[in-house]
Formats: sequence, C-alpha cells, structure tokens
Amino acid sequence: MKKFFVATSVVAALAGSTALADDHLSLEGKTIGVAVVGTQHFWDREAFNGATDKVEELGGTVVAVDGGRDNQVHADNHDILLNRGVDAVISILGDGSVEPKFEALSAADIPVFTVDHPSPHSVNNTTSDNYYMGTTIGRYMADAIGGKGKVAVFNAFENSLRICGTRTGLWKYVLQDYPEIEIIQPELAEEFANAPEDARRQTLDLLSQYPEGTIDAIHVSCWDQPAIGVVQALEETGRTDIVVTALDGGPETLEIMAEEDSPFVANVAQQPRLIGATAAENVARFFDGETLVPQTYVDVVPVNGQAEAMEAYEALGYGSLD
Amino acid sequence: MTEAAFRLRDIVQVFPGVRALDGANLTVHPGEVHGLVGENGAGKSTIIKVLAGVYQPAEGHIDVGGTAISPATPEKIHAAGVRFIHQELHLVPHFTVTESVFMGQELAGPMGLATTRMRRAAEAFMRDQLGSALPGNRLIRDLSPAERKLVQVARALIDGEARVVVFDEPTAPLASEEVLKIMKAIEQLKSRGIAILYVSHYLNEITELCDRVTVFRKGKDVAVFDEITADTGTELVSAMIGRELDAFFPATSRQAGEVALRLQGFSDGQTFEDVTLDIRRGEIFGIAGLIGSGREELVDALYGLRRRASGTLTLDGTVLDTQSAANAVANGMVLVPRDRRHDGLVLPMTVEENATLATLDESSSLGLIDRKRIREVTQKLIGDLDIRPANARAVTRYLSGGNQQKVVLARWLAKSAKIFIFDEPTVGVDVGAKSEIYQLIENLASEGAIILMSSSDPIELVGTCDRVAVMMRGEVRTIIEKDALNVDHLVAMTTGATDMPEVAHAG
Amino acid sequence: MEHVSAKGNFNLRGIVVRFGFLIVFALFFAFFATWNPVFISGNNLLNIVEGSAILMIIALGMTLIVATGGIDLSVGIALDFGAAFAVVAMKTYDMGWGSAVCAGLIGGSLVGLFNAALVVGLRISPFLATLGTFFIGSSVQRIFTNGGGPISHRRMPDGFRNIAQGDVFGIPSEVILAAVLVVIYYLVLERSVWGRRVHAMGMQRSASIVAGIRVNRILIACFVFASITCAVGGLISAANIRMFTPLSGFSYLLDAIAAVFIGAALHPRGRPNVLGTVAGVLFLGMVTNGLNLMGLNFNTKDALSGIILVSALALAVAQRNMRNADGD
Amino acid sequence: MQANARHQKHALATFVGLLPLIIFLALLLYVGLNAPNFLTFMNLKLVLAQSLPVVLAVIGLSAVVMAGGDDVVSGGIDLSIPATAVLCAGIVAVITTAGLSLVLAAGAALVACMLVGGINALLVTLLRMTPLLTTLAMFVAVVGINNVITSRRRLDLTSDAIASLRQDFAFGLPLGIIIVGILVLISYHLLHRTKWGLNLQAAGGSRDAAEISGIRVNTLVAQSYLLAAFMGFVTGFFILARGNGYSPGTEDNLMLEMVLANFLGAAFSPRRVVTMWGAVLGAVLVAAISIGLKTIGVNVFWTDLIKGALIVTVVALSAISERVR
Repeated sequence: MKKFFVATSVVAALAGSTALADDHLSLEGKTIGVAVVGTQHFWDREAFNGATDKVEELGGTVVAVDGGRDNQVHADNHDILLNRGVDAVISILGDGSVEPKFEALSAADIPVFTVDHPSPHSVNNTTSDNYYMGTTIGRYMADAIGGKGKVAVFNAFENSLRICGTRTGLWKYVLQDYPEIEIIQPELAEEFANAPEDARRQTLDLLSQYPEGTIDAIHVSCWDQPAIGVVQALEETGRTDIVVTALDGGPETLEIMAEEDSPFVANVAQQPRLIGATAAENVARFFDGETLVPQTYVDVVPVNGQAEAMEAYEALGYGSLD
Repeated sequence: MTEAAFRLRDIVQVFPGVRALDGANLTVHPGEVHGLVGENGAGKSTIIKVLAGVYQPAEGHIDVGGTAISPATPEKIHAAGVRFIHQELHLVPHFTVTESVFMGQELAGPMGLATTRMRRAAEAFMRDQLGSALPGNRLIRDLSPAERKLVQVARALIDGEARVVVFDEPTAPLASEEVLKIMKAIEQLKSRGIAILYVSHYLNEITELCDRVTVFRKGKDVAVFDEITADTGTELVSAMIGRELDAFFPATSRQAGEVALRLQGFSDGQTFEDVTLDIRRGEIFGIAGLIGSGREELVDALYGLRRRASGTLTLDGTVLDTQSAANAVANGMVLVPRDRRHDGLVLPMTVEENATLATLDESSSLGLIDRKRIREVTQKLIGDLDIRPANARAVTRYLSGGNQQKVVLARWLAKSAKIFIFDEPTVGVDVGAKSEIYQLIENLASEGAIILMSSSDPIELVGTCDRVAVMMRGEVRTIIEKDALNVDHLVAMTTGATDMPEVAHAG
Repeated sequence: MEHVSAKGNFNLRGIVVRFGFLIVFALFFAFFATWNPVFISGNNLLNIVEGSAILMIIALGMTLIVATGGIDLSVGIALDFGAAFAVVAMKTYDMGWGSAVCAGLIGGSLVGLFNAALVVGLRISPFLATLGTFFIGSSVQRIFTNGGGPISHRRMPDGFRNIAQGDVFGIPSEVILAAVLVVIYYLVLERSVWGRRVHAMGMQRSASIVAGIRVNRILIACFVFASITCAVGGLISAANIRMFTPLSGFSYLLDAIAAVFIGAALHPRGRPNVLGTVAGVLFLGMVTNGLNLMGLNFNTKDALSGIILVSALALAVAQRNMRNADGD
Repeated sequence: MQANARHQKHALATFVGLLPLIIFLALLLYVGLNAPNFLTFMNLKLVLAQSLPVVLAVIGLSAVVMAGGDDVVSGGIDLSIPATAVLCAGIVAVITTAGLSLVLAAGAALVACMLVGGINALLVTLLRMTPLLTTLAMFVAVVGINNVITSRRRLDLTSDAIASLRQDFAFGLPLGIIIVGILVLISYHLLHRTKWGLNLQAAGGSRDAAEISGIRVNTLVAQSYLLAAFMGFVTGFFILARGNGYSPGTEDNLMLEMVLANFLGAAFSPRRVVTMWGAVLGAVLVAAISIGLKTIGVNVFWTDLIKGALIVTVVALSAISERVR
C-alpha cells in the first residue's frame, strides 16, 4: 500500500514537472516524424498517441508512419521521413533493422529520439525501466506461489526484441533464487494477432495436460494481452489453483485483476502515453539547447493484487472501477 | 494414284470392355479430300487418335508416305508431316494471331523471338494460302469463329511440312457462309497436293467437298465411296446406320393452331432491328440466317440473355416477361442453347443433377430435395429419351454429344414448358441421335407446344419446320411458307443471292 | 465400369483409395494418444472440439463461397465486425444481449453485402473483391478503435457470455452452435434445392443462367449468409474473452481455406462440401492439440503442423486422383 | 460503317482500359504536388529501393500465374514465394552469424529454396493439386521450418557483401536497384521475348491449346515454380540487406503486397492478363503511392482503407473495360 502511494506520487510529480516545463518548451515551426512499429498493441498505440499529441500540443507538425507490425516496413518508414525532410524523428520500438536508417538520419543531421529501443544512433531513448519490471514481476510471482512450484511461461519474443529479452531474462534471473520453482518446458508461444484467443486455446490444452495441483502459475513474459485468454481458460475450466502474472498493465488487464478472486495477481503497469509524451518533450528540450541523458526512464507502477489494481486503474487515468 | 499419303491397316484398339476399333482400314491419297463419316461411337475419333500416335493400337499397321511407323508416337507422326485441325477452337483468347499461329513453333532470332518475321509470315500465310487478310496483332478473342478456325489451320500448316491434314469437324461452330471460307481454304490445300482427311457430321459438306469417303460403323470401315455426287448423301446415311433411311426426318400430319406467341418490334439497338413475328401453337417455326444476321442475338434477347432495347412479347395477348432467363423459364419458355457444353450442361454434374436442375422445386419439400423422387423422375427421363449410358449418376462431361443434348432436352421436358427455343439443336450430334431429337421436337409440337428452331443448317430447317423466317443484316427479310420451303430457295434467301450454286441435299 | 476395378481380392491400392485419409486420420490419432495418454481423455477431446468451434463456423462460410466458385478472403473481417458490433452494442449502447447478438449479425452482414456489391454489382473477381474488403475492413476497424485497441467489456450480460461459456448437458454452447450450423449448412448446401443451385452456379455459371437459375440473387445471398455465419464466430469469440480484439479474424483465414480444400479433396468429384470441411477442421484441430500435448518447442510445433498440412493435403488429393482413375 | 462502329467501341475500350493507370498516375501527381520532396530523384530512388523485394517476388509470381492461368482459385499461383524468401534470409543469416562463409550460406539457401520450388512443382504437376492450396500449405510449412532454423531470433547482418546492396554504386543508384533492374530486364526478355516465355503464356492461356501445339505444359508449369523459388531465393538477400539482418515476421506483408501488385498489374496490361512487366509496374506504383500517402501525412489508420479502395476501383474499371469490349 505504502509503495503504491510512492508510485502514484511519482506519477503526480512527473505530471507536475511536465506542466512546468511546458511553459518554455516549444516545437513551433518544427516538423517531427513519428515512426511506430505498429498500432494494434495497446502499448505501441498509447506511446504513439502520447508522442503525436504532445508534439502537436507543443506547436509542432507531425508526420506519422506506421510499420503495421512489420519491423522491416517500420525501418523503411524512416527513409520516407528522411526524404520528406523532417526536423527530428521519434522512433517507437523496432529491432535491429532500423539501425542503418538511424545512421542515415544522423548523417543528414536529423536527430533521432527512440522509445523503448536503445540505439547508439539515438540522442535519447525514453523507456520504462525494463530491468525493474522483470525483477519485480519475478519477485511478485515467486511470492504468489510461495516460492515453489511449476510455472508455465508464454515467451516468443525473447530472442527477437531487446525489451522482451530484458524482461524475460531478469524474470528468469530472479527465479534462480528460488530453486524450488521449475519452469515448464517447452515454453509457450505468444502471438501478436488474435493473442487472447490463441492463448486461451493453448492454455486449455496445457490444462488438460497438467491436472489440478500440478501447475502453479502461468506467466506472460513480455506483455499481457495473452494473459486475458489465460485467465479466461482458467475460469472456464474452474481451475483456481493457478495464478497468472504478466507485464504492461493496460486497462483491460487491470480491470481483470481488480475483480473479486481474480487469478491474475501481479503485473507491472507502464505509462506508455507518458513515455511517448516525454519523448516528444525531449525533442523540444533538445532544440532548446538542453543536454539530454542517453536514457530517460519513465516510472512503472508495480501492481500486486486486487486492491492495487483498482487504485492503479484510477491513478493511470483509465477511469474508475466500482 | 501413286503411293498413299497414309494407310492404316487392320487396326484393333481395345479399351477396357470395348473394342473401339476392330480391324479398321483407312487409306488417303495425296491431293484428295477424303471424307470420314460415321455415327458417334463408330470409331472415328479413335482412329484419328491412333493416327496421331495418341493411342497405341493392339494390332495393325500404320504407314505414312510409304514408310511404316512403329511404334507411332506423336513426335514421329508430326515429323512425317501429318497435321491435325481439332474440332475445338483450342486457342489462347488473349494471344495475337501471330502468336497463335506460331504457338509451340516460334521462330527465334539472335535476340530472342523474331517478332517481325513471324508476323509477316503469319499475315502472308493467312492471306495467300487461306484467303483471309487478318492483321497479325489482332487478338484471338476479337475474331469470329471462322477466323479462329483459319488461325488454327495456319498453325498446323505454317511450317510448310504438312503432307496430310486431318480436319475434325472443322465447321461445327460456324455459320454456313463462314463454312465457305473454310472450304475454299481446303480446296487451296488440296491443289498443292496435300492429302486431306475430312471428318464431319455435315453430309452436304462431305458430298460437296470430298473426292472419296470412308464410312465407319462399329469400329470398322464398312464402305468406301469412290464417286461422290450430291445424291451420295442418302447412301452414306444408310451405310452409317446400317439400314435404309426411310424416315430421317419425322413424318407429320400435324396442323398448326392459332397464333399464340407474338414478337413485336424486337430490337437490341445493335445487331437486329424491328423483328416482328407471329408464331402459332403446335407449329415448328424456323429462323434462318448467317452469322451477323442477328439470328443468334435475337434468340438470346428473346430468352433474356441479352438486353433488348425495345420490343414486346405476348402470349395469347398477354405480355410475357422474359427479361431474364429465370423469368423466361418461370413463364414457361425454355432454351436448348447452341453451345451445349458451355451453356447447356453443368458438365461436372451428373445426368440426374442436370436433368432435374430446373424442376427441383417440384421434387422437394420444405426446400429439401426429395432424392427418391428425383431418382424416379430421372430414370423415367432416361428411359423416355433413351439416354446412354442409362446411369443417372454418370457425369455428363463424358457423354457423347447426342446424349448430352438429350439430357438438356430431358431437363425441359420435365419442366413441361409451353415455348421451346432450339438453337442449333443437332450441332455435334450423330445421325442416329439427330433423328431421335427431330422426333422429340415433332412430338412436342404435336402436343401443342410453341417451337422456335434457330439453325444454320438449311436441311434441318427444311426437314422439320412449318415456316422459316430468314434474317439478314438484323432484319427479317422474308418468311417462307411450308409449300415454298426447299433447301435451294432457303440457302438463296439466307445468303441474299438468287443465283446461288446448288448445294447438296442430304436425305 | 466394374470390369476395371473388380480385381476381387485384397489389394493395398484399393484400401488406400477408399480409406486413405481416414487411415491417416486414425494413425495420427493413435500416435498422439500413445505419446500422451491425456490426448484421449474425454476432457481433451472436448477441448479439441471446442477449440475448433470458431474455425468450424468460419470454414462453413468459406465452404459456401468456394461452392459458388469463388473464395472469400474477408471472412476474418466479418468475424471482427460481428464481435465489434455486439460488444459496442452492449458496452456503449447498453443493449440487452439479444439485441447485441442481432447487432453483431447485422455487422457481419454488412461485410457480405459489400462483397456482394463488388462481385455482383461491379463484377470484380471474388478473390480481388474480398482482398479489397479485407484492406478496407481492416482499416475501418483501426479507425474506429483509434489504432486497433481491443474493446473490453468484462461485465457483459450472462446471456451473451453463455453463447460461448454456457453448456447443455455438459456440452459447451459454442460446440452446440457450431454443430447446429453444420447441420443447417449440410441441409442447405447438400440437400436443398437452393444448395444444388449454388453448386451448379459454382461449376458452370452460364449453363446455370440458361437453366433459369437466378445466379446474381444466389451469389448475393451466399455472400451475406457466409458473412453472417462468420459473425456468429465473432460473437463466440467476443463472448469467450469478453472483449473485441480488432483484426483477430485474420488468423482463421488460412486454416479455413485449408479445411475447405481438404474437404473438397475428400469428395469423389472434388466438390467443396460440408462434411468434408468438418473432417478438415477436425483434422487441423486434432493436429494442433496433439502437437501442443507432445511438449514440443513452439517453433518445432509450427513447422510440424505445416508439414503435416502439406502431407495431408497431398494424400487427400492423391486419393481422389486414384479414385477418379479407377472410374468410380 | 460497321467496321467504324467496331473501331469506336475499340477506342472506348482502350480508353477505359487505360483508366486504371490514369487514376494511379493522377493520384501520384496529386501526392507529388502536395508532398515535400516527392518529385525528386532521391524519392524515386526510395520508391525503387522499397519496392525491391516485392518486385523480385512478383517476377516469380507472375511467371507462375502466366504458366498456370490467372484464375486465382484454379489457376497458377505461388503464395509460398515470401516463405521461400524468408527461408533464404533465415538460412543465410544463421550461417553467416555462425561465422561461416557467405558462399556456403548462399549455397545452402539455394538448395533449400529450390527444394521448396521442387516440391511445389511436384505437387502441382504430378498430383494435380490446386496451386492456391499447395502453395498456401507450403507457405505455412516453410515459415514454420524457418522459425525452427532461426528460433525466431533477430539476427544482425554480418556480411558486408549483402550490405553493399544498399550502397550507392553507379549513376547515384544503389547496387541493389541496379541488380534488380538487370534482373527485371532479363526476366522480361525471358518471359515475354523468348519461345520459352511465349510457351509459358500459352500454357496458362489455354492448357489444351498448348498441349495440342506440342508444348509440354507440365514441364513449363514445373519450371515456373522453380523460377519462382529462385526469385524467392534472390528476394531473401534483399530482405537481409533492407532490414540490415533477419527479422522474424516479414512474410505476411510481402505476401499481401505481392498478390496485390500482381493482379493490379493485370489491370494495367492492355490484354487484361497478368504480365511480368505489369506486375513489376504494379509493385513500384503501389510502393510509390504508399510512400506518397505517408509523406503527405495521411493518418496511418486510413492507409489500408485507401489501398483497399484503390484495388477495388482499379479492378472494377478493368472489369468494366472488358465489358465495353
């Protein structure tokens, strides 16, 4: 409870500071390219909307491009921004494909600001503290199952996306402290398309293989859309012996966590909209002559249990649950 | 005659359960047009395929130009100068004339295809050898059927190596004045010493064009006619069906009734104009006309397959809606179309499915098909029309032309329609089935149906119709009454010539 | 043609020709069961059927369109629209579950009407028309959801949840829904006058016109009927996870096409047919579930299911070819 | 007089037939006038560079469609090309990442890709399986196998030779564009200017006619699938160059774009059939339009809608011009 107050006050303080900063920050007359890898996912979309809204709020013009969840298309889109002639680029997510594009942009004196994608060619990367997210969810999950038991994990992007690698890797790192926790092999696959329904089916198959009492937790290691399907499968089969944990803390998952006796016990919520907005502000700060640190961390909100979920839902501005 | 162009001797070809050829002989000499006639199933197409090297016969000898070829493969046969003009217009619709003529035998230059050279050669060949000045870059789909047929001929002959050319039903899809083009082309080939085997159901063409004729029946050559005159037709038919032909066309004592169906001012704004016809109940009313006369288009417009610009259709004084084929059928008008494989039958479906396609509602309850009833209906139709094989579940694609046509007829007989339109009802149908189909039409008329028969075959029109309207350039030129109806007159009227050379009579 | 195939005695070819695909089906079944006995538990078999319900429904719609001689790449869009309209009706407009179901079905039918307008009205080939619908429908969803965010409705009425979560005598309602649709489709497509006309039109359109069949009307009805069917899949999907996930229908497209064509290959004359589609869907469902239970790495699992798909199709087609060669 | 009417009708059909292209060009012009830097050499380069994988894929696809006929459901189509392309990219990336030579990697990828093409060819010609279905199933299988090979990892490019495809080479154009340009010319010659190509088109235009003319249709169809697999192989390198390495999940998009370009190309061709040059033009124009829309800042959520509307319009016009004829 106490921790949560700290978290919310951080949110408040951050909001306050940005309000203050608005006074002198401006992107008037600037054209800012915003490239996002995809917009289907809550996180991506919120970060994208946060960045574009903030750029416009600061008086800038937005040229937005969307990769449609294809990393190569996303990378190509930077070429378009380069050719279009923008003053700066905010690049949200992506993989190694974008590096040569960043190089080209830098060579043309167009500064690149990344979101959740650390790169040697970017002026600044605004991100959640993924290390903290990975370790926190590891501890919460271990606590929830009493430090021992079997855990199934949805993990398909550990190798392909840096942030997923960080989150999953640190979750596993923490679990090394709990020798009695066993990760069920093989790991399960997350899917981007139709994630909840797909996870639901996979969970149903998993549950028929692991009857009551032989599995203790299911963790979704990079985000939380599949967790919706996992919870659904648990409810359908009436299994109450399993807890669910995931990362991101979008409104849908917080709502599920906030329900009575929800199996979904722990999450770490990010503030993607704030992350996007912060990136946009960083662009303005850069043009204002400020020196930026390579990484700006935007606070995350650990959510442990039903009560915290309800509070987080309201604190993050998703409305109220009653 | 010198050495035969090709000679097939004592050919035996066995298919599972059938001896398709049973010691058949066929000899064709250079510079002659040799007719090959016979009913469907007599072995005509089988012997052509044996000659082509497609089938390897169990017994027999094949020699071409005096050299025995064994075993005969398509490659060897082709190398020996034998060419085939297939019945179907096998052409690629979006290819040009040049591309089609040189298909599979393209001329190559140093830089890939010798496009210009091929085009010149194709145009020259079409013009000089076949008498048709077609631009080489015209697309096949923009050509008339006869022009397509000529392209097919050019493709077979362009390499100049042809010694023997086999024409398999070359005129089936053509109108009579178009037929002349093909015949002219064949005469030209003959004059160059090429041997021609001419396979056709049209006996008038056979008697007019051929120097000698071989008749096939039951897998054997039963007769060879060395002298052909216009009167040979009857003898040919007797040899084909193995009995005297006393009544090829049905005899009738039928009297037509009152005028029932009235077309008034029909026109589609393009191909025919202001067609007005009065048709009696119990009458077989013929429509004659060349391609381009508007005859086919009129039929299509009548049946709602083609939009009409103006015109009313009345049955016994009340307007009959045939603006779509479905409406026409619903109002008792049915069509036996000219292109049976395309428009008449759903080929992958069975006899039963095709025969009952229009009458499903009558054999169903709550929208579900009553399968037992359907089977009974079909069996009855198969029996009534003598459809062979008498198997309701046979797929129609594999039936002969005559039996396919009977299935189309069966569908409409089951429908008990009032108005029947027959468009080229016997194209590609063998003599025996032809006669049966004429009898069926006659029966319908006797029962008081209204019958329109559109045909490019003057003999058929003369043999079956009570009156014939002759169309030309989109107009009805005249209506010939029964007593004035004879082939010469009809042909003269259809082609617009009064001094037409005599066309052979068959039967 | 009895003289051909009547060799009388036992021969392998004859058995393959008659039962080839069934044998493979059975072999896979036995293999999965041996590998992991859980596979044949009643609970798991129910899982397979339940897990296949939505695909079954989509594949039925696809069967209908393929029977008309076309293909429908927009089945997923119809599913999405069905789910979206229903969820929005309940969440935003506070409608009862009955009205929400109607809204969903209407939403789905819009997709079919649009397809029909393109195919019948503008005479675009179904492949390209439905590809266009796919693009447009995807975009509409993204515009509506401001980029593709799910619309969650955790507190949806129980009546609506029961579409997927209810059961009758222990049989999940989505299975019952799928089964009812299978029966309806079977009766309509294989046994009814209308279905016979659909097949005729699909095989030879021009001949069907001459036979007095109102092909345009049938084609429109088919597209609408198929899209409404897919919308039922959308309702189940929405009820299952209590939310609408944009663009989720696409994931069923390839499997639905595969199921329909496996089914067509099983038919003696190669026609798309309802029972064949059912066999195809169950086969795909069995393989997915069986591989899940084998405890393979997910990448290996994907690869294997792909290879099995290719082999199964090849076998089904080979079986049909042999049967045709025997002149059955 | 009748000839004159026919001529007028022909002219009308030609005009309506050109409409799809006119609409595309008009849209491009609109974009060009409104988007900064759109009508520049740099942008032309960009359009070409971004369309390279689709152009390559579509060369293979158009060959298969020409050989098999353009009825999508029963004719020729090869949906497995994108899978072959990522298979090549995956194999090359894995092998070069392991420190082995590029030549070895390319050799292994070539074998794998041709194997895919060979299986396609066998299933389609010998078993007479529907190409749509065969290649769709192969797509699923090959992508699955590729995921096993790469473990769905992102693999950064380690080969300078492949990276050099992106670098400017001559006339201010990158090596990749020049290579693809040459490949386009060669395939144009092969598919439209040789006996083999004409026979290929004949096979797809009318199988019966081709067979009767002594053309070995099955051989040609099989060859078209091998060609398609080879083009997939080449595409793989361009995917690697473009993405500076291997990223999982590029196949879906490539498939949609490839099919789109191929059939739009048919709408551009005067004979209304799939042609290789039409497909390539389609690929480049689609790339140009989508870059244009992005450059003028069209809301990203709307781009698919515009694309969809464009397909429908173009194809409808093409159908209408067919009817006018």
